Amino acid sequence: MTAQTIAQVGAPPVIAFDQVSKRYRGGRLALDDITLALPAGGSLGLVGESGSGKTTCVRLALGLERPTAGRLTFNGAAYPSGRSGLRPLRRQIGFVLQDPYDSLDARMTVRDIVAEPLRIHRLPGGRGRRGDELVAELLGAVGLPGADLRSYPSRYSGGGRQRIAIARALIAAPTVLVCDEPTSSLDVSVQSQIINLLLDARRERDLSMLFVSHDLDLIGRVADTVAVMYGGRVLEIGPADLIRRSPRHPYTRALHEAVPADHPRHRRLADRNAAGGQYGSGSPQAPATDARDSCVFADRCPRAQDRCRVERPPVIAEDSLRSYACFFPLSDGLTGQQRG
Amino acid sequence: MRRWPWQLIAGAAVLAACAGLALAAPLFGNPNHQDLVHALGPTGLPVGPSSKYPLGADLLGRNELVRLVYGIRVSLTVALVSNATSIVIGAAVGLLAGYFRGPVEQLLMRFTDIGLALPYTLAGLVIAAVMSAGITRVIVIITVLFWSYPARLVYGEVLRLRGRGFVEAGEAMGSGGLAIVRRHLAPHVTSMMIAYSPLNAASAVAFEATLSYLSAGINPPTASLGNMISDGQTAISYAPLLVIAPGLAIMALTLAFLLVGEGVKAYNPDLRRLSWLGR
Amino acid sequence: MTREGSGGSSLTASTTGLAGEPPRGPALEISGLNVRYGSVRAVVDASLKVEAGQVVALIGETGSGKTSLALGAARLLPRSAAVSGLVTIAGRDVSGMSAIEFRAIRAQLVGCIAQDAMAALNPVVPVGRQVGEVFAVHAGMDRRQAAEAAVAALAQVEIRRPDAVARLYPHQLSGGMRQRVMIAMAIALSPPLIVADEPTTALDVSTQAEILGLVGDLRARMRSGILWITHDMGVVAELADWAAVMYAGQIVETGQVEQIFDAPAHPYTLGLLQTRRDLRSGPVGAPLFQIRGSPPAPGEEPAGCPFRPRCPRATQVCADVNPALEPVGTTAGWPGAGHRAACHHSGTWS
Amino acid sequence: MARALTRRLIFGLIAVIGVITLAFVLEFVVPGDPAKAIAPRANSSAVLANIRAQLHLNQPLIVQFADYFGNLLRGNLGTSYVQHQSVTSLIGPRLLTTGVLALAGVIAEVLIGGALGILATLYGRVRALVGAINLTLLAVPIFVLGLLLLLVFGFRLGIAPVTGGAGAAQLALPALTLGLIGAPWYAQIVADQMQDSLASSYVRTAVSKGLSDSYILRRHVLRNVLSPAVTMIGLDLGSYLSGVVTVEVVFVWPGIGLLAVNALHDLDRPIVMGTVIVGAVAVVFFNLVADVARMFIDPRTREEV
Repeated sequence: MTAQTIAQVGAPPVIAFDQVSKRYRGGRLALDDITLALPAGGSLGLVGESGSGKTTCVRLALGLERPTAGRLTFNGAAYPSGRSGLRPLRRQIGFVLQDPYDSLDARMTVRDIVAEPLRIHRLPGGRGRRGDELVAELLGAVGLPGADLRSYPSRYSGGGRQRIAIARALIAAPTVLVCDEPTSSLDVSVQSQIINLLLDARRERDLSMLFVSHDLDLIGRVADTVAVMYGGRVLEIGPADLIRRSPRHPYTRALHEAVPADHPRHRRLADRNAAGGQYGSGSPQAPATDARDSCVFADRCPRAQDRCRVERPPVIAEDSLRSYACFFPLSDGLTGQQRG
Repeated sequence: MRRWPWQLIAGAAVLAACAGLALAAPLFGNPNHQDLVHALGPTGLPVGPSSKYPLGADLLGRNELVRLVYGIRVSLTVALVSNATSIVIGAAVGLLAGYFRGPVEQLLMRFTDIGLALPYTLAGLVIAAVMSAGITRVIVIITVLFWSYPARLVYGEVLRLRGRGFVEAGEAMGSGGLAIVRRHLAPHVTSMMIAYSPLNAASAVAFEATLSYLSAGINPPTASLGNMISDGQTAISYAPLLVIAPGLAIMALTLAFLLVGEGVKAYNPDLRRLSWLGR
Repeated sequence: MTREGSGGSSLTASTTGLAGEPPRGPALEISGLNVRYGSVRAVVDASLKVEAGQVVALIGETGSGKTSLALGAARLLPRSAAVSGLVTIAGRDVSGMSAIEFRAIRAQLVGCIAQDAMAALNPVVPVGRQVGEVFAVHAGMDRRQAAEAAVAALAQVEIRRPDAVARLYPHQLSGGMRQRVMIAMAIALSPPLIVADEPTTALDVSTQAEILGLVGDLRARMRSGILWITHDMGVVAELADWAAVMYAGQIVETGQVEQIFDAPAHPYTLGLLQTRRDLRSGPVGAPLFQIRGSPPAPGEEPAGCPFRPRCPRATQVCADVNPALEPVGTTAGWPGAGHRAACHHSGTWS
Repeated sequence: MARALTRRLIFGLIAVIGVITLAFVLEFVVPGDPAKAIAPRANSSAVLANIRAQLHLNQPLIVQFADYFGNLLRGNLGTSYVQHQSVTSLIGPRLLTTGVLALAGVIAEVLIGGALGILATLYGRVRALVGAINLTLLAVPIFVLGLLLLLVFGFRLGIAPVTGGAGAAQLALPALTLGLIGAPWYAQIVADQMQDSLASSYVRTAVSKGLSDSYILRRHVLRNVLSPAVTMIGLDLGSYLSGVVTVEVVFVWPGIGLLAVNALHDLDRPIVMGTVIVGAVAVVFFNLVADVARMFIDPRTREEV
């Protein structure tokens, strides 16, 4: 089964979205009735393309945004409002953001950056030598042994900066790790090193993890449960390997089929028929997210029928692990792709 | 430490010299002392440059050099004080408006709009009419007119910073509002103001001189580079030094501030420009 | 160049090519190319060939010099870059030409597709006109004809309602649409060589699939050689006939795509392949395969083989001698395949 | 787009009202008795009291302000204390004279500054020289430059007239003064924008299309440089139209600035108020004009909320 430890099976989910919607001031509906749960000790992956709403989920989880509808809970209790109310909750959440060049303050030394959570929550080590040791020890743990504490981020590569961000995320001993595309701006070889750091941290410190990415393969390696998002909605949730091998929602399969092959022999994108204009990105604008009562993927779905355009598919729970929102789901028979 | 850029050194040197002169002003003598016997020639015209009057005398027989030194002292004082006040007020308004959105922001920014809409020199004259001549008047005028531009600059910068990852990270770590302002916003705003203030000081020197020239700043008999020029204007054809000397002094002081500004900009190396064409 | 029948209908109404000569020789041939930025050597003595109608993938990570090589060949590097070495496009020695001389025929010789189409398109000029100006300047068309040719070019890259899209500005288009405009611009005069600098890296996976499909389709119709820069081995598998792997400014392996995937002869190539395979098929939560260490910083040139610090089988010779690009034993490779690698132990990897 | 413009218009109106209130309050703190300004020779206090009553000067400030604002809305700026003519009739023609100078000044600064900026960007050898010119022009106060030009071209060479007046010949020197004072700002903007544009990816694309340098400069670089320059032009036109006081005083150019300066000396409150209001309206108006112009030049600004 998943890596969920026995002790936590009955515990409330660490972070739970209950019919959450988010509409930004400009009228854009970023999230439309999302229900998701990060189980205690477990790991949840959100996968989707740009504009799917996955980053908005991260911003809600970090308390940077408030939902316009629905409820967000942390360990069962509702998210408090206001900075002081959120402070105890935020101490338990460590996070790693996407752009290593943007998430570190260029004017602060590496020591101050990593130790900032200690100073915010007035934990021992905020200042002085005790802090230096803590920071140095943590930097060693993330692959920067002997780093100059007084140096500035500008001296480090993208990978180096992401390691500093991980050290900062771990220093206040959080219980949850939230990662928003932590490696999407890094080279593939550097990505493996950073992901392994995150997986080690999760295992050694028994952290629950919310991991967001547009990379299907990466999500499948990092998260026990995967939620596929599109146009601000969750189209399918399930264990990582089932989502990959036998998807229920046509969009999930389309995503998998769009991933380039493993070997020239299994080449299929470059010869037109397999992916011939299937997604019709020839049409100018992004998917309409305000399609209230219809399936949001209807206008691009190869299996779409009239019903999909007039009625919103409810979320159907196939069993305790899998659910999807589609009137004409794929059955197991159709493997749909030749895997390399 | 990186080598100091030449502009910074040159500018700072000139400023130091002016400051030295300003402090040593009393040693040069009394700027208002009139020596009608020696300073004015038989026809009543001011005597030209000589050992006793290195820059000649002005129309009232006073030593032009002594008045020049006092003029520099006034300009430097005004520049430094009004630069500080206008930038502190402007930065504070910009920082508060940028961080505490909503009613506070609208109120402060509408005041900034008023400041920016004021007809520049005219408003200075109107305020001048309300206050008695002197250094305080000039400092008040410059502060009232100069704070709105840095406020707009800082407001824009704070809005950009709020969207940046490290500010949102600060908040997501649980940092309080004021802690974010103190730890993340203030340092960036400060370094921006350090780079802006030499330009602001240079404009202050020029504007003080302009106000005094329009007799809306520091009026005679107190020596100010501006009113020395307006006094000397009538003698422009036969004693041009009475206009050229204060004019050059103003330029030297302003140029010094500008060079310091260029030096500060050159000191933190932004990206060198690549170009695909051009010689 | 006037196009013979060759099945593919000529893409645009009339293209007056290079005084009527049919394309001769390979689309691109580079030998001994060096690119230097001040003291930093970005490309060291690189040689590469792209046959007509062939897609050559230039693989490498940040700082490997792949972009400097490709843009150096197309003479698109900033003036601060010192470029030397022989470059011939469609049989014409381009590196010998003066800037003015090259500029006159460059659009007919090489089309370029940039990575970030948003930045590579002028934000204040409608996309139609940016495509049309190639025709106006080089194909001797007037304003109206150029506009029509531009709309036709946009249609070629499967943009629906190309006439409406032609009037839009870059920021009004989606990522996929902008990239199609870039492609339309690059193939406007059906040049013998296309240089594409990671054109799908910034796109979503489904948009990337469409662009790869589109390029595959265009490739079949046009006889151009394509030099495709990427760091994604999946894109190489999908599109390339031939591949060249770059590390620290040097080409460390080159060969037919099947050979590279079946029998990689350089540890770095093997590392990239294993990283991707493990990512796609390893168990949930297990550590990912990783190439240990990190690439040398720009300007830092370690003695011997640049990959030595990260190589699991480095020996003394690797520390002393920087291996040259040598043919890999014909037994392991395909007959007469030209599979070459710069590694003292190239035969031991697959 | 309309929403963004109406928002800017409302903010502009608020700013103008703010300026009016500020000027009104300042005017009333001015020492000195306006009644004396109207009838300087009248010696009996009765006559002065009568004048004050006539002008409602003894009513509380708020009432006078409401009264003034009411007239303002009806376009009546009141009557000059000294010249006993309506403020509008006095300011009107002067506005035109200042307008001509403002326009000439802006054209001069755009041409000189633009040329300096383009030279500095394209010709490396000239860059240091242009930098020095910019610094020098920034360092010289406006009236010093004016006097220098007057000294050289007026007195010494006798080319330009030294007497005041608003003829074409008299326009040259003040316009040149404004042009030289503003030039460094434009040189800086043009140089920065051009360097960004020349280093941009879309210029590299243009080069890859085999377009000539001049074609690229004209069709690709210029439009990207225009947008920030237009904003600057809007700012300058607005502030110059409120009377380029200093230049008008130095060259005795009969514009609003000169009118305002004299009015201040004569404590002629309505005129001063009138010029301040015209100034504020000009600043707000031309900022809006610049915004609209920018929307035509740079389509991205159209959607900006």
